Amino acid sequence: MKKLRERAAALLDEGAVSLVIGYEEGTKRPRPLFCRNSENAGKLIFDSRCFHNLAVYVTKKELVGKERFAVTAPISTLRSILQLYVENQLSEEKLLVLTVDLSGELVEFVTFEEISAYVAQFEMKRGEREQEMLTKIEGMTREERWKFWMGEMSHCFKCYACRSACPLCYCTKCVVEVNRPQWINPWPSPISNMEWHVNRAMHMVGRCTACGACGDACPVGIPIDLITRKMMEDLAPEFGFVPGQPAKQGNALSSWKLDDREQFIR
Amino acid sequence: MSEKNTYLPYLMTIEKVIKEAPGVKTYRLKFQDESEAAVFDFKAGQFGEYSAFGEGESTFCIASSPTRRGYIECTFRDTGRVTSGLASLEEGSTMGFRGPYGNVFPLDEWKGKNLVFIAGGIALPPMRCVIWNALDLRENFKDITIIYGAKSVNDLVYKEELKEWADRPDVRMVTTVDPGGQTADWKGEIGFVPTIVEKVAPSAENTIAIVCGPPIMIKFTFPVLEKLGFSDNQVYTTLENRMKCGVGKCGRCNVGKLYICKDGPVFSKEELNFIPAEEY
Amino acid sequence: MSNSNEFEPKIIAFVCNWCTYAGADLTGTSRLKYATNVKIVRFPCTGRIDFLLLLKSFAQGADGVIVSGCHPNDCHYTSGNFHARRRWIAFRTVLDLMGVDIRRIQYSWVSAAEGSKWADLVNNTVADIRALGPYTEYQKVADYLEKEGFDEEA
Amino acid sequence: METKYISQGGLAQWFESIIASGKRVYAPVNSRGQVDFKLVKNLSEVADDYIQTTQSIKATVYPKAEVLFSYEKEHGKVNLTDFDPDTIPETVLWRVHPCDAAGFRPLSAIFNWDSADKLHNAHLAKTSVISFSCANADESCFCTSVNGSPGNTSGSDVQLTVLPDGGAIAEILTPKGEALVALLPSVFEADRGDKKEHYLVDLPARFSLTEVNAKLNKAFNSTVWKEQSERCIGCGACAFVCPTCACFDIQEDVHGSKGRRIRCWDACGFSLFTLHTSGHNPREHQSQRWRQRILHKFSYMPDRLSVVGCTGCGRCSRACPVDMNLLEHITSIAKQ
Repeated sequence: MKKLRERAAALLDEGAVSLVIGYEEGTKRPRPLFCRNSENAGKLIFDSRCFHNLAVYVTKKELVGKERFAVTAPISTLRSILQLYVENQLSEEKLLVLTVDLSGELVEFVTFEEISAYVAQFEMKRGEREQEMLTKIEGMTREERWKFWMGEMSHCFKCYACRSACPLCYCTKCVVEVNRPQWINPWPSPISNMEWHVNRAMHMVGRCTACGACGDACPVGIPIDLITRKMMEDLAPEFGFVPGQPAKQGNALSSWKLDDREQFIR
Repeated sequence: MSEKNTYLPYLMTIEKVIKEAPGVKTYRLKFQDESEAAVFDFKAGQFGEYSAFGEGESTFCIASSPTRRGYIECTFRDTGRVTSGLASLEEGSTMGFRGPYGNVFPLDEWKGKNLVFIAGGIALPPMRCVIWNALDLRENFKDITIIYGAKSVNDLVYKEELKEWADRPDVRMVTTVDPGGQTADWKGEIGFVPTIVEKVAPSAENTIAIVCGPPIMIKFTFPVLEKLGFSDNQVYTTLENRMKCGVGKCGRCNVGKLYICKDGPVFSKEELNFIPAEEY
Repeated sequence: MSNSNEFEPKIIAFVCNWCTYAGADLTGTSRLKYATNVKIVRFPCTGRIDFLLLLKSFAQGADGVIVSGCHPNDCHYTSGNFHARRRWIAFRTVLDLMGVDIRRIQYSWVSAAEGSKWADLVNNTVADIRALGPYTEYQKVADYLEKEGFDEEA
Repeated sequence: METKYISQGGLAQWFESIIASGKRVYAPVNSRGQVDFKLVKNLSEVADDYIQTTQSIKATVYPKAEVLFSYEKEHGKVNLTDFDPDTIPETVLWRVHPCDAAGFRPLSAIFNWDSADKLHNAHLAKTSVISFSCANADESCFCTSVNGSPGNTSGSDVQLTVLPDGGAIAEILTPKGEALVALLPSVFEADRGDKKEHYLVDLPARFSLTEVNAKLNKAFNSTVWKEQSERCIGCGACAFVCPTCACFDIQEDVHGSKGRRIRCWDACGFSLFTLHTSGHNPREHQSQRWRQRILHKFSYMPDRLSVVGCTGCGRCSRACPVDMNLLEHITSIAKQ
């Protein structure tokens, strides 16, 4: 942590970057911090409690400005950054990525290739909570799943915290805000809520890195992250991508293979 | 409980459709319920919420003069879901109207003064209401000047009325189009509205300037008027922020401590000094 | 005419202009008789059929949906149906996870020459949906708003 | 106003008589790891071990989505069907916190400051509030800083202060409260002289409202908005859990020739909230939207409507995914 603070301060002092996005102690748990001068760098922390996906900020132009900036990134953030890079949302010249590895060493990534190599060491695994909930859902009959999700969806009040917290939801105008035609009713109701979440999941196919930010952000506790996670798990073998690693040859739904397999088309 | 439901619109019949410019139409609307028409009253500067049933509501000013009774007119450009829904309606069909909302141009206070109306593009409609109102009470005012500009000749709205105003001996009418927007036979001015204002505006003495246009035009015209000697209480404008309810509840048009829908849409430049310019 | 008490499935078919629509046309011109439960919506290509339309159909009262277009390699636009196939694979996965009854969506490839395949597809789908019964599970949640503010647990 | 004593057993009987009267009763229920107001039939369903519900009770008087009127088109003509207040059932809210009940006043101020809002008022007329004063609070609570208190009775029809014996001091505050008591008057015993303030949580004020208001009057161009809002991700969680946020959208629900005009919750934090059709957006940046939220609640509303747009319930701070802590931000403005 000391090294991270020193390095961040030095980067800011040298003018190598104009901003370091990291974590500070919050009122309940660590929260995002925007360091624009070396004084603030002393507030930086980086530990296992830091799980906000800071990649959500790196595409916000009004925040990061035109100059080079740095971001401290735990593994989930690294995965999102890679995906954003693949989607041409980031450039190596503008973004410096820092992390602290398992041995406590500060690691600085200059190229996305380096991040890619680093991330490849970590296998995508279900956490305890995901394992427990997904096992439960996988054990349900279809009718039970419908009831379960409709129950959950009835709590959604469309605050779109899931969308706002997701680094890959960077569209400036979302499909729910398109009104010609109005695809999804803008007011909350179980069906339109489900349509929204199905839609989000579809837009995330092959892109979601299962960071869990959406589910964590949901103020009414809907485990929406499970939808995109399960999609990722189920579709990775179908479409031949590695969960958590960006597709090399285009995103899942903007590419296809002659021999994509299915058993349901008559 | 016999409280009135603010959100329930009057039903109106589209009596007449006038095509003004590409995508711009004027509708003359009549109340379907005579008893509603009898008690309906408004003043120059007020606006309403117009419904296309099936699409929603949109906010525009009442473009006709309160001196012409029995109907109201609105002019709008087909740009979004509601306006395109409205644009697809035909003469004789039904639409909704809620209003009148907002404050008014203080025509009474302007008695005995010169008036200069400055409008740009689709912002002539809110001005048209007060122009006709002033012309119908012509004896109350001294010189009346109208300066109106649009992107191109094609984009000028109320073409018939522009001609009518130009032909009146008691009105000085100046029309302009942006450079490049003129046609071969264009006889008016060529140039952006602020530039033309600087060129043709009357003396500031005993004169009220009423400015209406896109935010960018307003922001460039104000300094010109200041340069010409207009003080802040001699300049009026009408603003339009995004609105949903029109009655100060939905929170959209709130700028500083004011609601455009309740404290406006008409503001003197003096009043505008108290609200942050970046938020309208 | 069927018995008025018997359930008549409402089915919406989203088909591509170049193959299936022409195929359905051929069914008609070939005077092949088939079930009348299907309302056809014609699209330029299966790649152009937004997945939300399928859900909208259920919300508006459809009991089943048919999606059909050109066989692989026959797409008028070369790869529209390959894109669509991927999307369907993904869509089925997410719908199944949500507990939507995916048996009610029948995908198919029907070429312009397959008039009899279209008749079979419709007849079979109608029979399947008839066996499944009306999709009230979905329809009854679709018309919300009669309820008040708070969520009332079923 | 009248003060009575009601025993633990009496409370249960009274609750049953309210249910038996056929009114809808909403009370906090613990399910899926969250406590929120739900329709209840039995006292045993009601949660009592929590500091704050996730959502406020505002949805009872200002539903998330509500039909303003409906219409049917026929041969170019339109028939309107007005909202009917008689369709709203009598509703009792049980175990409401004082900060939640206090939200009714600012909410009504917004809906009625100019023209009366028929829908909101209809809901309000049919809703009775039985509040429970607070014996506990957490670090997000700050009602005492915004003219409230753990025993504040604003917005309540009856307020109960639970005593160690399980009974409660019952303050019967309004005619609606009297009507609820009249359902089972026998369980309301004479006041025993218990001192309410002994049973309230001690919550010192964290900032002075007048000081904040004065600072905010000059703060429009301050850099504080940009600094505070940097981590804000622009969702509507704070607005939707807030007991006083009332910004709404009006939308259309169309099915063929029939349609309904619907009012639904909206939030000033959304980037497209103020977007004009022309593409011009008066509040383009998150910092402007954060400023709007704070100024509206703590400056514009007090000045225009004589109410504060905050009851200190702390829900926004608890719900925020990125720890935009309102109390922290307001105190830092007060200290500037």
